[in-house]
Amino acid sequence: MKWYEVISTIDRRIIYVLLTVLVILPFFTRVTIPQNIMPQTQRLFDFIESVPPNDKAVIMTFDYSPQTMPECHPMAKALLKHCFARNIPVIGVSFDPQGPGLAVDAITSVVDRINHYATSKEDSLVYGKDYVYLGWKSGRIAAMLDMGESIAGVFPRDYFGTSVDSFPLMQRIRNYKEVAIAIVLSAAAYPDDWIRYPQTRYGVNIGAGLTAVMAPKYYPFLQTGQIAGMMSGMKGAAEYEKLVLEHGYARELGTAETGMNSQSMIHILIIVFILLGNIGYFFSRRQK
Amino acid sequence: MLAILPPTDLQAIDKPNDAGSSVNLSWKLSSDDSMIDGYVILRRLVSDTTYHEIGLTGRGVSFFEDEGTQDGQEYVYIVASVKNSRLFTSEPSNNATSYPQVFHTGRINVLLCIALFTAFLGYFVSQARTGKELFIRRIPGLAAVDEAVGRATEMGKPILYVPGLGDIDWTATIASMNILGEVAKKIALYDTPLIVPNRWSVTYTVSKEVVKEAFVTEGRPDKFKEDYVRYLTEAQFGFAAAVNGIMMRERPATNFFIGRFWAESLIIAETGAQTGAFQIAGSDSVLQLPFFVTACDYTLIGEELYAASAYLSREPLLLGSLTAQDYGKIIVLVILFGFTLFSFFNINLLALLEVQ
Amino acid sequence: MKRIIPLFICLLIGFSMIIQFFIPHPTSLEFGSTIYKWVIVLIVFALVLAIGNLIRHHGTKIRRQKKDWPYSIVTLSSMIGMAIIGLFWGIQAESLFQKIYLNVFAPLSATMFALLAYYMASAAYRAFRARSLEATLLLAAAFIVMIGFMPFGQYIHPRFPAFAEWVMRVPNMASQRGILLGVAFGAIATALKIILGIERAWLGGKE
Amino acid sequence: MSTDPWIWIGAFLTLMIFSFLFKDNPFYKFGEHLFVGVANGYYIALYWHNSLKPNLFDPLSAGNYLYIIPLLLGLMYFTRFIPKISWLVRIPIGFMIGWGAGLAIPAHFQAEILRQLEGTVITPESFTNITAGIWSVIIMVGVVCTLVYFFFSREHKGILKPTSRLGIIFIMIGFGASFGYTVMARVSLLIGRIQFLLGPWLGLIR
Repeated sequence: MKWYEVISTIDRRIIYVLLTVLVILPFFTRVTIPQNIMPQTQRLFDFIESVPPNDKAVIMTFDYSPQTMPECHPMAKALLKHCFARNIPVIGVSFDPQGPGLAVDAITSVVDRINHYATSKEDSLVYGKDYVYLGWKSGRIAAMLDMGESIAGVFPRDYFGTSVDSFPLMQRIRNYKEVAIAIVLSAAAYPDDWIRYPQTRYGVNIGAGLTAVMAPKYYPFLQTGQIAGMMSGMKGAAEYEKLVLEHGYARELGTAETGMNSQSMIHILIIVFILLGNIGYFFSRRQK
Repeated sequence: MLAILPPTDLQAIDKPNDAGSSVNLSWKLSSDDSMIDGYVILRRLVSDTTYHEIGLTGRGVSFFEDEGTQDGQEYVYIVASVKNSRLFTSEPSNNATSYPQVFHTGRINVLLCIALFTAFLGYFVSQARTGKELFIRRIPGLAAVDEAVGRATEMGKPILYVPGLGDIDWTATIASMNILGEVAKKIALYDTPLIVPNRWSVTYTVSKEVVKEAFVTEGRPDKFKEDYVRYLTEAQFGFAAAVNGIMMRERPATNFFIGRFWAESLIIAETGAQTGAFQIAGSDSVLQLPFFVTACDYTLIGEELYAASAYLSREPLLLGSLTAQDYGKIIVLVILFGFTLFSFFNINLLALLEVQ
Repeated sequence: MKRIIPLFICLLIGFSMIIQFFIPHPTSLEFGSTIYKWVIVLIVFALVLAIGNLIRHHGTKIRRQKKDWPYSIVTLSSMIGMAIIGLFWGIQAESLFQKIYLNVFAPLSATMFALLAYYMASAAYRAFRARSLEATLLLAAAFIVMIGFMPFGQYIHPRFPAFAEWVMRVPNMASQRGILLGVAFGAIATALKIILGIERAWLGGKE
Repeated sequence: MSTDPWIWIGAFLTLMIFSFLFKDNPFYKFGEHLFVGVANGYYIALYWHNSLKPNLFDPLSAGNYLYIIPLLLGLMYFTRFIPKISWLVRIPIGFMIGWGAGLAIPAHFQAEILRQLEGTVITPESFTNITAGIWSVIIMVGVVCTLVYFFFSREHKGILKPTSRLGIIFIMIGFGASFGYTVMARVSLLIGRIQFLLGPWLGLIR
């Protein structure tokens, strides 16, 4: 067999093995491929930068499921790190029933890490003062509208069953007037509802963290400013992680960076194989 | 403290095109809009004397929808600017009553479209009935159907027909059932086994009926086997896993993937390509078509899927409807060019296309 | 009779669903939701037939000891087991039913989904060959987008990511719209033919 | 390494499905058959609790006799086992097909034809930014040519030939772009599975 026949008829199993190795490799090595920052990610970051500390809160909605976790989970963690580092209180909610488990995981892992390094009581994060997670509510449109009147009215108790009136944070943050931005983390078209209802009615700012499949749908909203900023897919999450790290808000990059490296590797692998196939095809046709 | 100006020109009307229980309010913003905290909306029955608060909005908003009215009751509204919990109220609105509507005027364009298209369809179908010869261009994927069936017969292997993963409310599934009927008729003439796996219980009952009727039509009801049409599972990826299993173990010589598909499209098409089967795909799922194009021998793209049953059966009535579809597209082109042209003469017709 | 009655039912329901779209009155909404509830009931009845088919398929396999018959036991026993757990012990959160869903159903489903990454690679390698103008364009567009949306895209040219986005936003969108418009006409014509009884494969084709 | 038996089950099932990439084998066969069984059991229980009980038995026992109609229609499915009246099975089928078709017609006109047209028409505002204007012209050309490709009742000759050819060019560019973009989205699913295996199961990564 000629060399060009070999490279144009590589067994698929060889591709599969290489692909598996390349996905796993970045988890154990520290090669990082430099990132460019897409403008929508920068805008979201800049927005959070502009929120004054110890004042208005950020609402984060955890509306993704385990399947889209590799994309949305690191977004949530990077955002939490950013907010906590700047002393911006965070209120977590979910309108997707699969959200709570993931929300609790994201919040506790970020909080534990920060408190682990905290040197004083002021440095450490306190539940109910710096952050709360209110849990899941059905009927999301009605709920997100009613939160404009009173957040505590929609969520009288938090996810763990404690009355929210007992939290100093919730005594201060009553409705959207005390909310700087609501950031929707989702694999579905949830930002539509946020734009259509609470934004038109209460003028609340909307940010988004969406899967790569969903994101292109929202470019027009970015253009009009209805969405203040957006992370799209794992790439968006990795960009945000990088911004958070560069500004000294975190000690290390998160999982999206690793995932992004795996993703880049796979892209390069596919490109290389397509090229090999075409080179082989080109030469074998010339022979005929 | 300075007095704040209230909003003016408060208008209340029944919300149009709805099921009742809603009144739309609109007003001119207060001249002090930039200084206030927002607006409070209050309401009373005409027969009543006190106003009750029913909602509030942010500043810069001059519209409110009261979704809690009783149909047939008369209401009066006032809107107030709010500053530091003090209210500065507007003049009362006109009296308004909500009631449900019987016809949705915002959808009249859709109704016209349906009427027009039905008329086209009726006209061309009746033309076809009179025996007028109708042309249809060659569609490579469909021209290959005979070859595909013949190949399986020669090899003595089964034919796999996946009617998509959409339930019966996806029109692509209905189109797929029509194509299945034509394919099954061709198969009925030979001794080739057929496998039709289904994801939905309803499509299972329909495809079973379609295949059975096809065998009856060709005069071979005895050849039909209950096992030809199977139910697998409703789980999207469970279905894909089981179809992979069928392709690996029963080794069909020809695979048809026709209907509505989602992310599983490439999983099954690529497995089929690895078994060396001859593959014809057809779908209206724009996002899945690229995968079928790369992994299958022939792909029916978009509307070709809907032309297939006419193409295969050559039945004049069905061919007639293809002509109607083409005229529909011509009208679309005319609208596209016409509206663009008019808009440059400052006649904006886009509102005609809006549906509420 | 055997054709007229089913055709009439089909016409009646189809026509009422169209009319229903144009009437905002509560009565019309209630009609729509009642029909929808009936549809759900019909789906369940059809499911009884469908599950019957599945049981018979695997039952025959086991009885005749056809190739791979032991796996049919896996399907039937896991189905019956899961159904019993769900029917008698409930399906609420934290139940055994949900536990099995999360730890058996979900990983199986997610892994099948993940196979796509591999299949994309092998399909691209096999099919993306510059055989014709069309194939070359397909290949080129895929290349541009794959490189442009990755971090290394900017090193080829600083404007490369923007170009990739343009390909998505302009030519890609144009072709998608064109396909969608065609599809809509095909779908409407098919649905109309079904309601009007012109297309009747489900009744056995010709009269 | 995990001590939770559920994690081990999840990990083994994950590996069973992945083994299919090498070739069809007993592990995959087991995983596949278990998947079909568990999924069907899952939906049986779900349909009972969420569909049949609230939509048929509850209203019937509450004396809402309108629900005898779906009950009768549903029972007609079973007439296919009785040759004499087996044609009755066509009644529920006609009901379902009619419902699906009727629902689809206005929806397609609204969401696909009218809305897509609205997005494609060019207006003077499209040219407030000159490059954006040029792009909207290209989009319109692409839409028109793609649509022409789908003309069935005419031979693609004369003016139709170059336009439909340009149409297929647009279609292929669109397909390529769409393929390339989706690679990115799907790889993250694989990364999710790998993270599960390396993290919760093997404990090799945090």
